[in-house]
Order: sequence, then C-alpha cells, then structure tokens
Amino acid sequence: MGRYFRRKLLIYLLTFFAAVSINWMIPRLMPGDPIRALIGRAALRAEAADKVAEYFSRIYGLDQPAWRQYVNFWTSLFKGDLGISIYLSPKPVTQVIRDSIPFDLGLLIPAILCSWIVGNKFGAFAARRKRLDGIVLPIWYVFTATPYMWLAILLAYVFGVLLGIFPIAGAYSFAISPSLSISFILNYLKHWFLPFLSLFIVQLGGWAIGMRNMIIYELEADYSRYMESLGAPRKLIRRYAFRNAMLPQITGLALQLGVIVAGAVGTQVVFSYPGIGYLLLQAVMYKDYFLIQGCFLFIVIGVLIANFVIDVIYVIVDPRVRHGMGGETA
Amino acid sequence: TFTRGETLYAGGGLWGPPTNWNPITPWSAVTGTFGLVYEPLFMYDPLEDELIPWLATSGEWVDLNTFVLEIREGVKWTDGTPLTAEDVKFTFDLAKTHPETYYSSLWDWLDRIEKEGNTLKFHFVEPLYHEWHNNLYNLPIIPKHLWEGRTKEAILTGANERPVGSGAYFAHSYASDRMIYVRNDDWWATEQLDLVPAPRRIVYVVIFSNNVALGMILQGELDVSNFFLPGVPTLKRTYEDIHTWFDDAPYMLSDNTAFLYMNTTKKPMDDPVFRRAVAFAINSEDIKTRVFEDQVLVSNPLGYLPIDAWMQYYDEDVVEAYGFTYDPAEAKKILAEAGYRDINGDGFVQLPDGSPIRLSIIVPFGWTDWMESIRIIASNLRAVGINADATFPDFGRYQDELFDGEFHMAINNFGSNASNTLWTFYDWLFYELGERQTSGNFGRYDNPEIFALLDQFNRTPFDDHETSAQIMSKMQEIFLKEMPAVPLWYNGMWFQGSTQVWTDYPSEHGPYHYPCTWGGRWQEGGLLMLTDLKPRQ
Amino acid sequence: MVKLRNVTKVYRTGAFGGGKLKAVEDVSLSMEQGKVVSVIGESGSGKSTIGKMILRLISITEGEILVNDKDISKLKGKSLKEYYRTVQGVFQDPFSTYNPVFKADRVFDIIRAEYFSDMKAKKWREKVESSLQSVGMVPEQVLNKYPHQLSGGQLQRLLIARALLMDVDVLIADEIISMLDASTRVDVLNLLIDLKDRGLSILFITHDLSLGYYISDYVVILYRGSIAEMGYTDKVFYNPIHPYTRMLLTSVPRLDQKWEESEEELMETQEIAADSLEDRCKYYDRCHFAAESCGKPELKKVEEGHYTTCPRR
Amino acid sequence: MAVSVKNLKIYYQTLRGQVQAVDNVSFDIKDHEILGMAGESGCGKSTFSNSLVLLKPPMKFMGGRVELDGESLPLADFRKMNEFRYKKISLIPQYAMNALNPTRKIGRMIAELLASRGVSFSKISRELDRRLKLVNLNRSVMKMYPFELSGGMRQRAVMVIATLLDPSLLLADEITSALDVSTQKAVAKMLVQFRDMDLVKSLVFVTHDISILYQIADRVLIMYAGKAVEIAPTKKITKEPLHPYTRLLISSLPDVGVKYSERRLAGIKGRPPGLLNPFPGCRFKERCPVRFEKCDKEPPLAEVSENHQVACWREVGNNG
Amino acid sequence: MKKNEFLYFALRNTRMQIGLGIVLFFFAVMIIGPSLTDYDPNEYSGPAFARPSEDHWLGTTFFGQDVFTQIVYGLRATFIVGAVGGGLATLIGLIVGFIAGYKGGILDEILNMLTNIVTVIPTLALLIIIAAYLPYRGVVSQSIIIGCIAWPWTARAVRAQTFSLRSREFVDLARMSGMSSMKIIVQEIAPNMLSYLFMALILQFGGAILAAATLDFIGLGPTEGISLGLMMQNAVLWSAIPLGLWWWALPPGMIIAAIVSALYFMNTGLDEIFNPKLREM
Ligand SMILES: Nc1ncnc2c1ncn2[C@@H]1O[C@H](COP(=O)(O)OP(=O)(O)OP(=O)(O)O)[C@@H](O)[C@H]1O
Ligand SMILES: Nc1ncnc2c1ncn2[C@@H]1O[C@H](COP(=O)(O)OP(=O)(O)OP(=O)(O)O)[C@@H](O)[C@H]1O
Ligand SMILES: [Mg+2]
Ligand SMILES: [Mg+2]
Repeated sequence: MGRYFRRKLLIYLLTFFAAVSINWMIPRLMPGDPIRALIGRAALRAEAADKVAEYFSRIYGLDQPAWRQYVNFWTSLFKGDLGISIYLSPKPVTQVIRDSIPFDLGLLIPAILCSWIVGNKFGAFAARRKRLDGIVLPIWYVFTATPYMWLAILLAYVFGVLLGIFPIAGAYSFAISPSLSISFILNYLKHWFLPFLSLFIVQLGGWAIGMRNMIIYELEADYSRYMESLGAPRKLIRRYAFRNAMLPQITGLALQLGVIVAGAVGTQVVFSYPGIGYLLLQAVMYKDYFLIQGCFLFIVIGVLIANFVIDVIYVIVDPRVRHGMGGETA
Repeated sequence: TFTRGETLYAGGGLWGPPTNWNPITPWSAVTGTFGLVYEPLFMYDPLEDELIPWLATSGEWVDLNTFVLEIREGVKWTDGTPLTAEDVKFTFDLAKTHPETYYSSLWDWLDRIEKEGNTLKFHFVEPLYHEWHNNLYNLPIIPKHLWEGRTKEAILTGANERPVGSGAYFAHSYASDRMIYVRNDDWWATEQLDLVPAPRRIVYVVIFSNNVALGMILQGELDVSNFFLPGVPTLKRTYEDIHTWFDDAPYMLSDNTAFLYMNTTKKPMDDPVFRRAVAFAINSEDIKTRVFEDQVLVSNPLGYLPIDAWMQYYDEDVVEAYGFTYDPAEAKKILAEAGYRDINGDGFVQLPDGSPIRLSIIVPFGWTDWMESIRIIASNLRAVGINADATFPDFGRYQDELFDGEFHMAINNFGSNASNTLWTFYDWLFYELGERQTSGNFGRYDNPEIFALLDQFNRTPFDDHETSAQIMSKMQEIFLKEMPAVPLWYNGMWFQGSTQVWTDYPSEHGPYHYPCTWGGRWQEGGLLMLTDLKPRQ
Repeated sequence: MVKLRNVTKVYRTGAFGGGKLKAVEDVSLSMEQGKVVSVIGESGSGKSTIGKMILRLISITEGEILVNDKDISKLKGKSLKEYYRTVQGVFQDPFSTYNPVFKADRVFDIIRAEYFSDMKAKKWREKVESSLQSVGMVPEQVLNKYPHQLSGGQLQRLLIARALLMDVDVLIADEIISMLDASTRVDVLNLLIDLKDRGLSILFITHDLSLGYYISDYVVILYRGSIAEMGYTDKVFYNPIHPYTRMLLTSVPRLDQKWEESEEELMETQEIAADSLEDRCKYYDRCHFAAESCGKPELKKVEEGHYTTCPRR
Repeated sequence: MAVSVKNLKIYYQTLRGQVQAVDNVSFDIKDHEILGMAGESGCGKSTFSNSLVLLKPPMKFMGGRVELDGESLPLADFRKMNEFRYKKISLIPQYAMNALNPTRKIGRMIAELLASRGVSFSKISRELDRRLKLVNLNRSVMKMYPFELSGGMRQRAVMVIATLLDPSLLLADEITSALDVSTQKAVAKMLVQFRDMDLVKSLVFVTHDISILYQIADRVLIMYAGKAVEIAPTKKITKEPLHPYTRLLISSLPDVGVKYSERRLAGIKGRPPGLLNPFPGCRFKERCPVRFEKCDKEPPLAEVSENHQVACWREVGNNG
Repeated sequence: MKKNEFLYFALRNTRMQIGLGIVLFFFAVMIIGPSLTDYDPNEYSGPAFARPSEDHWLGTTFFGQDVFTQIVYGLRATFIVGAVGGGLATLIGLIVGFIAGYKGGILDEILNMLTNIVTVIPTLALLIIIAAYLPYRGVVSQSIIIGCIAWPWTARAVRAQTFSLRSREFVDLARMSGMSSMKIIVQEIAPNMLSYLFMALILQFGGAILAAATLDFIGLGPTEGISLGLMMQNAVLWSAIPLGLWWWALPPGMIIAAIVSALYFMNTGLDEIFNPKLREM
C-alpha cells in the first residue's frame, strides 16, 4: 500500500511538473507579443505605444531572460500567485478564474452528469432491444456525430430567434441584477437551458454507445449465462451487467470531469455565455501567458485528480482490481 | 428588472469581461470609461469638423508658443468635489512625473503649465500644433484629489474599480458579460448646456459573435450595435426596425481607410513603378459590392476619409495628375514598360532580371471580410500577371510579420481613423523607421523628404491653412508617385440601431452625431447621441 | 543439465502491488540427461512457476538456476536466444498456445525466421516434415490449418515438433496433457517417452499422479511452493512418507478400487494464509498427524534417492 | 422414473449448416440415481446439459421429449422453462469457475437470486449454512467476492447455490476436470453426499474421466459424436465394456502403478468426426478396429442384457 | 477461410452496410465531384446568395461561390483529416499502448505520464505554434496536430488489452522462439486485437473529423483551401442562418454528421462481426 502510494505520488508529481512546464513554455513559443496585442486595442499614437509597451513588459517581467521568467513562475506559484492577466489587465488570474469558473461548472457539471446518467441508462436499455437499438439509438449517434457548434447555432436560432422561447445570450437577462430571488433563478435557468441542452444532446450518444457495447459484452459473459440458467429474471441479470459495464464508463466520466476547467468554448461562443472557455481561447489569441498558465494549471490538476480518483474508484468499486495480480515479465 | 423604456442596450465595443476602468490605460479600459465617466476638454464632431467646448470653455493660441485654456466652472466630480483647473493641470503633470504614461511625449515639446484661477497657460518649447489639437479631445481629465495619493503602479496599471469622473454616467456595476452605467442626474451639462442623456441606464453587453448580435437586434434586445454585421442591407428590406445612418448604400459612415501595405524592402515592391502597377490592378469596387454589400465606399486615391478635416487638403490637381483608378490594362502596361515581363511563359511576369515573382498577401485569419477582400485582390493581381496568393496567418504571426518586415503585402488600418488632423493619418502611414515597425509604416517606406514634410506640417499653426495645404500637396504628390501603400476602401462606422424601444438615432437626416460607442471614442458623438434619443411612443 | 539451487519466487499481488505471494520457496532439484522428472502438486503449488523460471519467462527472486553450468538469469539478447535453442517448453492449453488468428504452422515459421533464416526453403521443408514424422504426424494432415481445425493432441504434438526443430536438450512440459482426452493424451505421453529415449531431459509438470508415475524416472511432490517429498519414482510411490503424498495417492480415482476402500481420509480445512504458517510445516493445517512439535521442516534423506520434509517415519 | 429423455435432438445453427451436437439421444434416469455421462471432448455432453436449462440460439431444439417427474419439459419455450429452472432442474456448469458475478459478494448474489425466484433468503439461510458446512466451506465465503476463492472453493460455492432449492435433477458438467486429485475427490464425494441426503433426486455427472465415474456413478452413459453409444451400470461398463469405443477408452487410462516400461498404453487412432453433416452410419466406424459392412447403417441403441444398452452392430448382431 | 468469414459477416451486417454505404457515397462524391463542377471552390462563380438552381446545384454563398463545389473540395479535407488525424492518433495510441501494456513496470508509468501530459496540452495553443513554424496552416498539419493530441484514449484502451494478452501462452511461446519484444507486439499481439484496432480507428476517424470541424469553427482551421468546417464557420460568420441561406449553412454540418454517424453505426455493427457470440442466425 505505502509503496504503491509513494510511487504514485512521485509519478503524479513528475507529471504535474512536466505538464505545467510544458504549458508554461507553449504560449511563449507562439508568435506575437502579448503586450503589443494588448495595447494594440487602443489606436495609440506610435511613440506612446512604444513607451507603454516597454513599461508593461517590465511590469509583467517579460523583459527578463526566459529562465528567470521560469524561475519566477515557480516561485510565485508556490506563493499561490498566478500573476496578473494581460488580456484582462489588471485582474489577477486567480480572480479571473474564480469569477468565470462558476458558469462553466454550472453548465458542464449538470450537462456531463445528466448525459452520463441518461446515456448510460439509455444505452443499457437499448442493448438487446432490437427496436430501440436499431432505430432510436441511431438518432443519438447522429447528434453525437454532429459538429457541436453547428448544432448549437441551429438550436439557438430555432428556439431563440425563430420561436423566441429561449434567450440567446448571457447567463441571465441583461435587464436584471443577480439576486437570490425566485425570478432571478428562473431567469438564470431560462438562459442556462439551451446551452445545457446542446451539451446534453451532443454528449448523450457517446455514453449510450459505450454503454450499449459494454452491456452486450457483459450479457454474453458466463456469469450472465449462469444466472439465466438459474432462471433469474432479465431485470436482475441486466442489473448485474449494468453494474459491471459501468466501470469503464466511470473512467470516462472522471476524465471528462477532469478537463472541465477547460470550459466549453463552443457553447460560450454560440450563446455568448460567460465562462472560462472563451476567455482561454481569447487568452491564447492574445498570448496572455499568465491566464493561459493559470488555466492550464487547473486543467492539469483536474486531470491528475481525475486519474487519481479513477485509481481509487476502481479499487473501491471493482473488487477484482482491489485484489488483482500485478503482472510481470522478465 | 430594469425598466425597458429607460434602458439602452449597446454592444460592439466590449469583447471581454470588464476588468479595468482606468482612463490612463485606454487599451484595457471598458468602453465608456472615457466619455461616459471621464470627460475630455473638448468634444470633437468629425461630421462638422468642430471642437466642442466641454470641460474647457475655450482654448486659443495667445502667441505662437502659448496656448490658453479656460476651464469650465460649476463642474463637479461625482463625489461632489468641484472640478478645477488644478485637476486639468494634474492630468497633464501626471505624464511628466510618470514618463511611462501614454501621453507623456507631450512633455518633449511642452515646457510648463501656468495656472491662473480657472485659466491654464501652456508654454511650449516647440509647439507641435496638429498633435496638440488632436490631444485636446483625446485626454481624459482625472480628479487630482483621488489620484495624487496613488502609487505609480496604481496609476499606470491599476484597475480603478469605482471610477469617479465628471461625466454623464456612473460606472454602476458589472458582470462578466455586461457593464452597467447609470445616469448621473447631477451632471453639469444638464444645467449648463441643457443636455439630458435619455437612457437612465446603459447596459453594455459582451457578445462574442455576429450571430448573437444580429439575433438580439432582430429581437429588439440590442438597441445600439457597433458590430460589422453582414446582411444588414438585406435585412433592412424586411425588418423595418433596423436603423442605419444612410437609408441606402452605403448605410454606414466611413471611419477609417483600409490600406494595402507593400513591403518596400523586398523586391519587387521596392520599385515605385511596380507599386503603382499594383494600385491600378486592384478592383476595390468589386470588394465593396461582394464583400461588404455596398456597406462601404471605395477610397479616393489618397485614402482621405470623406470628412472636412481631411478633405480640405485634398488637392484635386495632384490627384488628377498622379492618381490611379482601377485599370488592369494600364497596370499591365506599366509593368511591361518597367521591364516586368513573362519570360518563362508561366503566365506571370518576372523581374527584369528574370527571377520569378511570388507574392503573398496577408490578413489575420478569422477577419473574414478582409480575408475575402484579399482573395479578390490576389485574383486581380494575377489577372495582370503578378503571381500573388492570399494567405491567412494567425493574428500573432500577422503582427510579427508586419512589425518585423517579413511580409510581402498586407492590409492594415490601425491608424487611419477619423481625426481632426491629417497628421494622425500620415504619422501612421509614414512613421519613422526603427528596428521594428510596431506603430505604422509597416512597409518601411524610407523617404526623408516625406518625413520632413510631415514634421513641417505638424509645426504649422493649426489655422495656417495655406501653408498646410502646400505641404499636403507635396506629400500627396510624393505619395501618389511612390505609392508606398494603396488605399482601398473605407471601413464603416458600423452602426445599427433598433427602433423597437428608442428612436431618433443619428442619421443622414439628423440628428448629426457620430454614432460611435467604441472605447475611447464616445466623445466623437456617441455621448451626444444619447441626448438625442427618445423612447418610442 | 538443469540445476535449481534454492530457488524462490515471490509475486507481487494486489492492486497496490503491496501483497507478496511466495509461489515457490527454496526449491532445489536437478534434472539429468535422458530422464523425465515429474513435478506433481495441486493447483497453485507453484509448478508452472518453476517451469516458467527455467524458461526465463519470469524472473527468479532468489537462488539460481544453472543450465549446463551457466546461470540463466544472466542471459540476455543473443545468448538468451541461443539458450532457447536448447531449452524449450510446451504448455497446458494447446488452444491458447497458438495465436488464434494465424495458421498453426506459423510456430514453425517463427523458428525459421529467428534461427534458420538462411536455410533454403526446400531444406527447411524437409526438416519440418521429418520433425513432424518423428512426432508421428502426417505433414499434409496438419500443415496449413488453423488451430481450431486441429485436435488438442495434434496441437500439442505440433508444439513438440516445433521444439525438435532446434537442438533441444531440455523440454519443459507443463500439464501438456491435462486438457486432452483420455484417448489422445496417451499418444502424447508415449511421444514424450520416445523423446526421452532419444536423450532429452523432460520436466513433466502435472497434477495427475497416475500420469506422473506412468512416465517419470524421478518425482517431485510440491506443496505450497515447497518440496514435500522427492525421489525416484518407485521409491516415492511405493514408500510414500509425507502425509500429503499419501493423501494424494489415495485420492487418485482408480478403476479397480473405490475411494471408500482406501485408508486415509482427506482433510479439508479453510485455506489459511501462508504467512500464518511461517514457521510451521506448510501442511500443518491439513495434516492428520500435526503435532505441536511440527516446526519448520527441512528436506531430509530417507533412503538413497528419496527425500522428504516430514520427519514422521 | 425421474427423468426420461426420448429422441432428444439439439443442433447448433451455424452459417455452414447445423451441428448435430445431440442427435437422437434417449435414456432414463431413475430416482436417487447418479448417471455418469462420459465421452471425448466435443461429443455433446455440455450441449445436452445446457439444453435442459437454457436453450437459446444458436442452440436449436430439433425434436424429442424430456420428461421430469412425469411432466414434459417445454424446452424450446424460454419463458415457460423458467418455472423449472433452478427449482426443478439445476446446473453446475462446466464454466463454474466463472459462473459468479465478479463484482458481487457471493452471499448478496444468492440473496438477490433467491428473491428474484420468490424465495426468502432468511428462510433458507439456515439450510444454506448447513450446506456450506457440507461442502466444507466457511460461512465467511458469503462475504467474499468470487475471485477471492480458489477454483475449488468457487466450484463448491456454485454447487451449493445450484442445489439450494433441492432440484429434482442436477446436472454437473465437468466439474472435476480442472481440479487436482485431492480436490477432485472431495468435490465428487460431496455430490454423492448430496444425493444420499436427498438434496437432489437425480444427478447427471458429466465428465470425460471414466475413473471418477467408477467412483461415484450408478450407471454410465457413453457418448460419442452426439450419440449415446452405451449405457450400463458402472461396474458393468468398466469391467465388461461392449462398445469398441468404450473399450478403447477404458484401456487408454493409465493407472497408478502402471509404468510405460511395464505396459505401454495405446490411444485411439483418429479423431471424432465433425458434427456438421456427419457421415451416415455408425459414427465411430472410421476409427473402429472391428468395423464391418453393416456399420454403414446407423446402429440402434439396443438392450443387450439387463440394464445394458449398446449401439453397435456387432453386439446387436450377437444377440439378434 | 477465416478471412472470408469475416468479410461475409461484414457485408451481411445491416449496420455495416448502411454505414459503409454512406461513407462510400461521400467518398465517391469527393472523387468524382470535381469533374461534375466547372468552378473553383473559392472562385466567385455566380451571383451572391443564389438559391439552388441548375447552374448552382446547392446555390451560392454570400459572395457567390458555388456551394456544391465547396462541399466537394471540402470533403477532401474532411477525409484527409479523418485518415491522417485518425490514423495518426490510432498509430501513436497503439505504439504507446502496446509498449506500456507489454513492457509494464516503470516504462508503463512513464508512458502513462506522457499520456496524462498530452491530455492536458492545449490543442489551440499548439495549433498556433505550429502555425508559426509552418508557413501556413494546411489540412495536413491540422490533421497531424489532431492526431498528436487525440491518441491518449486509444493508448489507454490498447494498454489494457495488451495487458491481458501478454500473459497468454502464445506470447510466451513467441518469446521462447527468440522473438524480440517489438516483433512479438507487432506479429503476435496486434493481430489479435485487429477488431479492436479497427474500431479504434473508426472512432478516431470520426473524432478527428469532429475535432477539425470544431477547430475550423473557432478560427483555427486551415488557412488555405476549403473544408466543411470552414464552410460552416463562414456560413455562421456571414449570418447565413438569419439571412435564410440554408443551402449554405446546413449541408456542411449535415454531411459531417452523416459521415461520422455512419462511422459510429459501423462501429456498433462491428461487434457483431467480431464477436461470434453475438451472431444470431
Ligand atoms: N503472474 C502472477 N502474479 C502473481 N501471482 C501469480 C502469478 N502467476 C501465478 N501466481 C500465483 O502463484 C502461485 C503458483 O502458481 P502456479 O501457476 O505456479 O501454480 P501451478 O502449480 O502451476 O497451478 P496450476 O495447476 O493451477 O497450473 C499461485 O498461487 C498463483 O496464484
Ligand atoms: N455455439 C456453438 N455453435 C456451433 N457449434 C457448437 C457450439 N457450441 C458447441 N458446438 C459444437 O457442438 C459439439 C458439442 O459440443 P459440447 O460443448 O456439447 O461438447 P462437450 O462434450 O461438452 O465437450 P467438452 O468435453 O470439450 O466440454 C462440438 O462439436 C462443438 O464444436
Ligand atoms: Mg500451472
Ligand atoms: Mg463440455
């Protein structure tokens, strides 16, 4: 046990270090100059622009040699300081993330969880029911196979513009200020629904397909056959198969939740919904090193946690793994 | 819930969550920071070419080296403190104490400021008249009593959340997708100029895509839009609630000129004859119709916007003599005469020494209107035998290529905005050469004569029209003969209003106000537009 | 030929790799040329583990294995490849020893590609055919077929033929007949006997005592990874000492004698974690004669060529 | 008479045709009897036992009749069969080692299974304890996952589960083949005990190992290539086998105390025929040392002496 | 005989037939399409936003480009992305998965680490960087990036499979035949996972197409040429939907959806082909 955890911990630390370093490096390899991109937004007179650019490079420490910047990065990281966003100057990166991530989480967690739950149920249900499998399930494949943004735009146009049932922009009406009232919550939900629906629809099929395949496999397993031989009702057999088929799906879920911090760029663009995803895209476009680093730091942590959770969940949920044999080749 | 009839929804000038209200960092500041909250000494009306006294009631040159500014009385900061000449002086002095301030180069030629009551006397070392006049409506005046105690960092990089200005609106609140301004009912101009902005509240929304903007306009959820929206002419035919400046083409006012920069350090763009041939080859008319559905105008050969401030110097004779029009035959002729011939028979001309020409035209990927435009330009060029391709690097790479002089040809308009002086325009077009060209003259056109002329122009008193005109004519001649960059079309002052809730938007039928809500430009008419609006009955 | 000296194998088990399982503990034995050594034991007693260690398929935790006086754990790359020229194995499940997607005779092709790549096709064919004939098969009947088209016996014989293509001295036969039918297994057994007569040493791993007896010169009775008793076949079978050996012998189903008639009763108890028997005889928990005095026993000589760990006489 | 099988035909439907895995097999099993069923791999033993509990594609019911305690089994009707499954007929499958859901504790699985069959777990709990003891399992296995048990233990657990509802007929398919001798013996003896204690009425013990049958079976049925070729009481069939196949099979068994140097065993030459469109006539004829012309016709399973039926023309001819 | 059986089942399976049919149809359109049209994909070949007509089968775009021609050429990009991106992702996934699964131990941990790192590498940023080093971003470079990013899940799956295969006895036999690890993986283990690999390839193929569409959409598509994703992006940027240019806005998305769902459909058909237990007569 101890050995295992020590080793895992070391590996995770190494991964963390490598991934964060790579993500530190990547934006710096991009062409273009973040400060120029920033002040380029105001049509400044030329000398002014030069002067300001120089000052801001200094402020952001971008005038220092790369290795120094790298050292600075790690030292401030240990102090919990992710720096100041350039693109959203002068907001600290931590605050940028803190302000926008709730929107992503509010959208993605329900979407992922709902699609996961419904998709799994549906996939399990469809397996072995020829009708459903042959006719209804394919409809979900089509949704899953549809380019997300395109689908979302159609949804927005049909339900938002044509039918006018749902608003097409923002996290809540531009005409209200947030409060804890029923009307605000309703309003929020109304804005939330289309983005949620689009994510839900698109992800559902993937889970369903995975579940269907797994269930079919499990229903063919010896233990299912034996249960059948003992006259166990289909319901019970299916329940067992479902549980066992669930394991790989849990991995998938954990991985999805791991990258949740990356946000949903597509949704945010299409529905003008606030969140980190679009900011991250903008940060990349504007070479906002600090925001990029910050976001990726969280993504890295998310993925690592997800992996860790998978490791642990497997041990908890799948007794086989808990006691399994470690293999060996000479 | 905000009462709809009192609220104006606007968009097009805010592309990310509001994070900054510091007028000293205009590139980051939320649109409206300057204009709605902080105010300039003068407003400027590009349509009438007129400086409108604002925080200053008057300003004039008492001699060639001294400019006197009368500061308005009875103006109050929104915290109740009166706004005085001291605040104005402080604003200028700030750039002296902190040379990193964006307008600090002023102090290279400004000597000192003398304050006498409400009068400020500016003594110059060597007055740069045109630059000074441009500054008069572009500097936000900030309150001394709130800023003098701040650290350098706070001033130059702070967010200035809760800005205290003198303007018509308070920065009320914000969220990641909106900025909300609320009317300052105590505004000095209401009393002194009888101006009342109609909307009690302005909600400036963050929208990432055209689609959403268009959808919101159609639904009447967006009142003022400064987006470039394709399809407006089509939609105007079916939706009567969409308002534009002109009822018909070009629908939009012109705001800046798109130029085709040519890298004069690379062959064959180092040859003025070749550059002129390019000018003749391009069919801007086609771009105007196809790409912009006639929402823009084709530029004149000088690239001057159709505004009085600039057109007063337009020398018809020079243009007549040296100008160009779309004429592929002429382009071919020019090329042939200069020795550019198709020697190897590939259908494209080669350099006189026989080496092949292969040029690329760049615009940033994703700038779709420009992307389509350079496709047309590339095919125009190929039609006259110049082998050119349209390519679309990312913005970062585009910028690098421009700054480092690696490109062949590129479209750019970063400094050609409407202003009260041609100096801003030429300063951008012929910006001095340095190691990297970050601020203009991307083609690295090197002509001491034209640099000297520009400087001379800047030093000519603002109202010495005659001298100025002479200088300009010379510049125009050189420009047309040398063609370092080709003016193509005017990008519009994109503006669509929705008349579902508000009416009396600015238009060709009046009221005449420049309908601009882009960051840093409310003082050109956007603010006054608000005072014209009326709730729809 | 083959010598095992105090060989121990420990597997790591459990999801965390923290568990340890001593599959083979302190086993020493040797095989001589032209002899069959049977390793007999119940499932999980470590028989296959020994075989695999000799075949260098798993590492040796402690102790050493010498083949022709060379320590095999030092073999690598070329020398390992050469090693396989002389030592080969055949496994329990003939069906899973063949890659199901290929034809069965691919096992020959691999040998050719690896060891005889410069041999002419015709010569190779002759070699294969003669090898097949020597295991009693008609080449036409078995070549060019998929594993599922052949019987288990045929497949096992093909594997032996494959081993014969090289100059094998040692053959590890790991339960090669337990999956076969009574009628087919006899053929394979007889084949092994022929090979032995030709000078091969064979390690015959089985849990079937009658087969072990039938074929071997020497038997090793393995219990929970340790040797319980070993010696020349007759000596062990006719004079079993260890209670475990005796219990095994009485359990063999025979056609001439019913179980009820045999003496010793089998004692079944919960399998106890091996650790708790750390300093006890491993058979302690099942032994009728277990006494407090049973400590950790050592392998002792009973008579010439017969050893056991049980001190009981 | 507990069970009677008449002309049972079970085929596998495959792409290339029908595999005649159980072809026209008839026999009886008496109350309180252990019937051994032996034969080479692939002769249809599992097919027979599986078909009595779970007949589903590609397995196909082609005809015949199986009566259990006088009731005819609706083999082909998946639903109706459910009344019989487990309660009347139960199976310990060949794959018993893998027959339990790997992710459920055994006790819980049993409880759920019983509940689904309308039997209360608590009522049967004491009986369960008793049976666990019978097969020498500790009650703690109920709290374990299948893979925590050794193969033999798993097999015994399945034995307990399969017999929990006291079925009239228990089918044990090759449950000893993969076990070592000591465990083999233990398991086999337990089955006998089950029968002796009347926990199951009749038992079919399927194996390819005749020596075990000799230990526990009352009668033995020898199958060859989908056919029953010989049925007789155990003693009889081991001491005086009549069918040439049975004879060869028995003679190829080694025994402790037999060494190659003393008596060299011989196998049976050749392979059993494919069951996909097998040739007509006696299916053993190709390998048979005593074949003659008549073997081209299919021999009936005929009673040659009391309680001894053989399907061989030689034997039938001898008598009639 | 075995192969024939496979083919037989493959061609007999309805799902496979439908899926393959759709994919082949679009493949054929891609091949013969260019000869059916006289236009260049980006050429202004007619009036702006013309409805479908005889001259322009699927109408024209906002600028007067022929939509049908764009689709025909766009399909090429789509198939290239699928083949190159999906193929590369499968290949890398295989290599990593095989090595990690076969070798195990520390190598496994390192590769696992690599897999995790790649999962968190930002595709967008990578695209931009690549764009900076290549003169311009083409379909192929886009595909390569997608391939380099999308492999982790294949690697994970292959690793697990290899793990279970490597303890099979035929692997031991191969080792006893002196085969090197590399050979064993390629010649012994891989062929046993063919069905699995085929499925992975199909899913990666579809995944790459969708990934490319998304990248095109947010402005990171190829900077040259045309692809279905770029068509969608253009249609959206130029407000094709509110302006009623359905013939421009809808087909690219529908075609991508059709191709990718056909691939998924094939995938679900595949398990019946590869898993004999599921073949019902
Ligand atoms: N790769 C492995 N990892 C961990 N434990 C293993 C491994 N292989 C075998 N074991 C364990 O080692 C012990 C001995 O196994 P081995 O296969 O040698 O037994 P065996 O005598 O050959 O049994 P069988 O008759 O079932 O083949 C068993 O308890 C087994 O569970
Ligand atoms: N699903 C199937 N499809 C087609 N043929 C099958 C199927 N299952 C079994 N068979 C064939 O049916 C015949 C009888 O098989 P069965 O499993 O009943 O044999 P068995 O006597 O139990 O053999 P073993 O001793 O190997 O268990 C064999 O020839 C086998 O190949
Ligand atoms: Mg073994
Ligand atoms: Mg069977």
